[in-house]
Amino acid sequence: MEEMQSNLFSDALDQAYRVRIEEFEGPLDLLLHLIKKNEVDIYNIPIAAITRQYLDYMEIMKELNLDIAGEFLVMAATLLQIKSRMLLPATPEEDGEAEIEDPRAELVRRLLEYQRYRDASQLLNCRNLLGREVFARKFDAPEFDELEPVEEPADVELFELIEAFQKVLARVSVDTFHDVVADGISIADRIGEVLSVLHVEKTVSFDALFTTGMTRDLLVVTFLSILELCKLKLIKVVQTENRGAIWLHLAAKEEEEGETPEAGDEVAAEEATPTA
Amino acid sequence: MSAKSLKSIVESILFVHDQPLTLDRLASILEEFERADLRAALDELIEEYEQAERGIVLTQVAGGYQLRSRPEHGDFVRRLNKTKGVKFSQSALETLAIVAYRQPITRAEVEYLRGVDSGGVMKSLLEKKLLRIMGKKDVPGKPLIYGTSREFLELFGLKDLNQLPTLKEIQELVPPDPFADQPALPLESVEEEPLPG
Amino acid sequence: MSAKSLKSIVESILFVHDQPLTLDRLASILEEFERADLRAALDELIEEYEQAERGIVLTQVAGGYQLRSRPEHGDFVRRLNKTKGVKFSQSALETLAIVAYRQPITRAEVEYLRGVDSGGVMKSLLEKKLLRIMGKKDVPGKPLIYGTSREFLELFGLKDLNQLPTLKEIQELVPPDPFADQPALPLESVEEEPLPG
Repeated sequence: MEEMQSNLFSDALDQAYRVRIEEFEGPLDLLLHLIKKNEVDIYNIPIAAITRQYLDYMEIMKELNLDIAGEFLVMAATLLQIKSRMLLPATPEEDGEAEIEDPRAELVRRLLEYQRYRDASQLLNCRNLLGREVFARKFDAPEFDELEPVEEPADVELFELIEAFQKVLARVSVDTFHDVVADGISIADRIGEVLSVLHVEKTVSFDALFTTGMTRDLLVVTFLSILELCKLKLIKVVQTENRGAIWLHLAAKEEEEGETPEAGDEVAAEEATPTA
Repeated sequence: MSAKSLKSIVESILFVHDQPLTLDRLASILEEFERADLRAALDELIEEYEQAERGIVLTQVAGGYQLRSRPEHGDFVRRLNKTKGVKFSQSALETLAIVAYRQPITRAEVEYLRGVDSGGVMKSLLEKKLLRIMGKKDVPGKPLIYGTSREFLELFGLKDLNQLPTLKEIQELVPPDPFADQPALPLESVEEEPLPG
Repeated sequence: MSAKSLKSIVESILFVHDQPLTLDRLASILEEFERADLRAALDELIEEYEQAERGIVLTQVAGGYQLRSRPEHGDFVRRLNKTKGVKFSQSALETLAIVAYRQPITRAEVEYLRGVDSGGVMKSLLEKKLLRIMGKKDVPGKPLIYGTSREFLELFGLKDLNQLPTLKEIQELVPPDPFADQPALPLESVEEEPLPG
């Protein structure tokens, strides 16, 4: 029974040892660990003992083929320097300074300060994190975008349209952007197509006009057509909510007069041609 | 309009607005109401949500008010999208803590305080928008100076930076510092280097 | 687990789940609870929300349960969309950054760099006084040239333009642009036009 216990104990130690070595964030972390392990006063660090243990750890790291960051080496040098200064007799300096600072003082200050931030970081981690313990509502669920606009949608600004198009480009696979020459569709043609879709569907989502498999040129032509239709005030581009889905529908004026949708198409196509 | 209705209206707006809502913004939306009444409504709502042990709490975060799910139910809510939630490495937390307390701060200062290279972790915290560049320090070499972002406050559920325990409070957890009278750490002399590419 | 806690958990889940939540889905998320208890909790919540004249109501919709803002407050809630706070869109920030680093710059040059039409966003930035017209470029067509304004420096808390991180520093900091490998949009051929409006 006793033997088993001691085995368990050494296994646990072994494991703790290994994990800890990899866990050290840096030399300050390692030093704090050594101070705690030895139960020594941080203000009166037995520098020789701590330095020896520090160097032992570096030896272990080397044996385990762990990369020893340069900072560990710098700290080792610092420790050795402090150790040698501690051995010097306490004689006044040449510049006549009455009090000589303890050679360990700066290191202790750094350790204390580091410890404070490490404690602060643990307190941060104990807070209720958004997305871990607490959740807020979010509105960008895809199903929500499918809903048709209801009551008083806001007009969409140009940059929002552009952003939407950037998302389209991101959504449509890059593989479909092969260097095939465009199927020759002009902006004027595409304007006509978009308008005929709108005459049937009344309301079309912006995304629906960009389908996977379209060539890059067609995507661009479609986008330019939408911009052109906006400029000609033939369509209205609206958004159901801030940052929500973008919808296109025929402009009110066009709808009232537009008993003959074909005429509207022609006007759009003609006016758009020079830009295309 | 009764106080009760106003509270109900404020609750509707908080519910629909998914970002923290500042009192200024609320006052501009509900311009026909007195600012004092709005504040009173918010205070009452905070208390009501707290008392009734509801599944929703009204918290003050990043300078505004936001409805959030009750922290104790995190385990259940996480099942909705099967995420484990954010997890920070020790180095990320340490760096965030140092920047939060010492901002504006340069990268070299962070590295001096941590004792290790921190370029990688700072870059990744910038990408996650938890840190932000505040400008350049007016010293030779013009190093960039960093601070925490609004997203940092939102993530950690902080009303503002003053809500963090002070370093003094944290210090009280550890024994007193006999060197406290000594000059501050020589951060100014630390050499600056650009972040690794 | 008391009935009160279960109700609170259900409320948390309803709050975070923005779609109507069916009893089936709820039962699959909270599998350790009895279906009858879940239904009871939902019924109680519906009643509580209704009685207290809250800003939020729990409604049965599309075969599920969903928290929604109180319909009577629609007029107030809709104002949320109209009074947007000071928040920059990605395109506005992009444009500002390009002008800040490349000034003096023409609109066509901005559009070439961004790859998209930028007339609207530049006009709106001019209106907000963040950009200013510096003169005309001495090339055919005499396009207007733009720069950033004093207000730009004020808004972003910059002492002067030198305080901006250099392009090289930025490159080292920000994540790679997913569009970087794609060719610019073929808008260069678009004729230089005066800004709309």
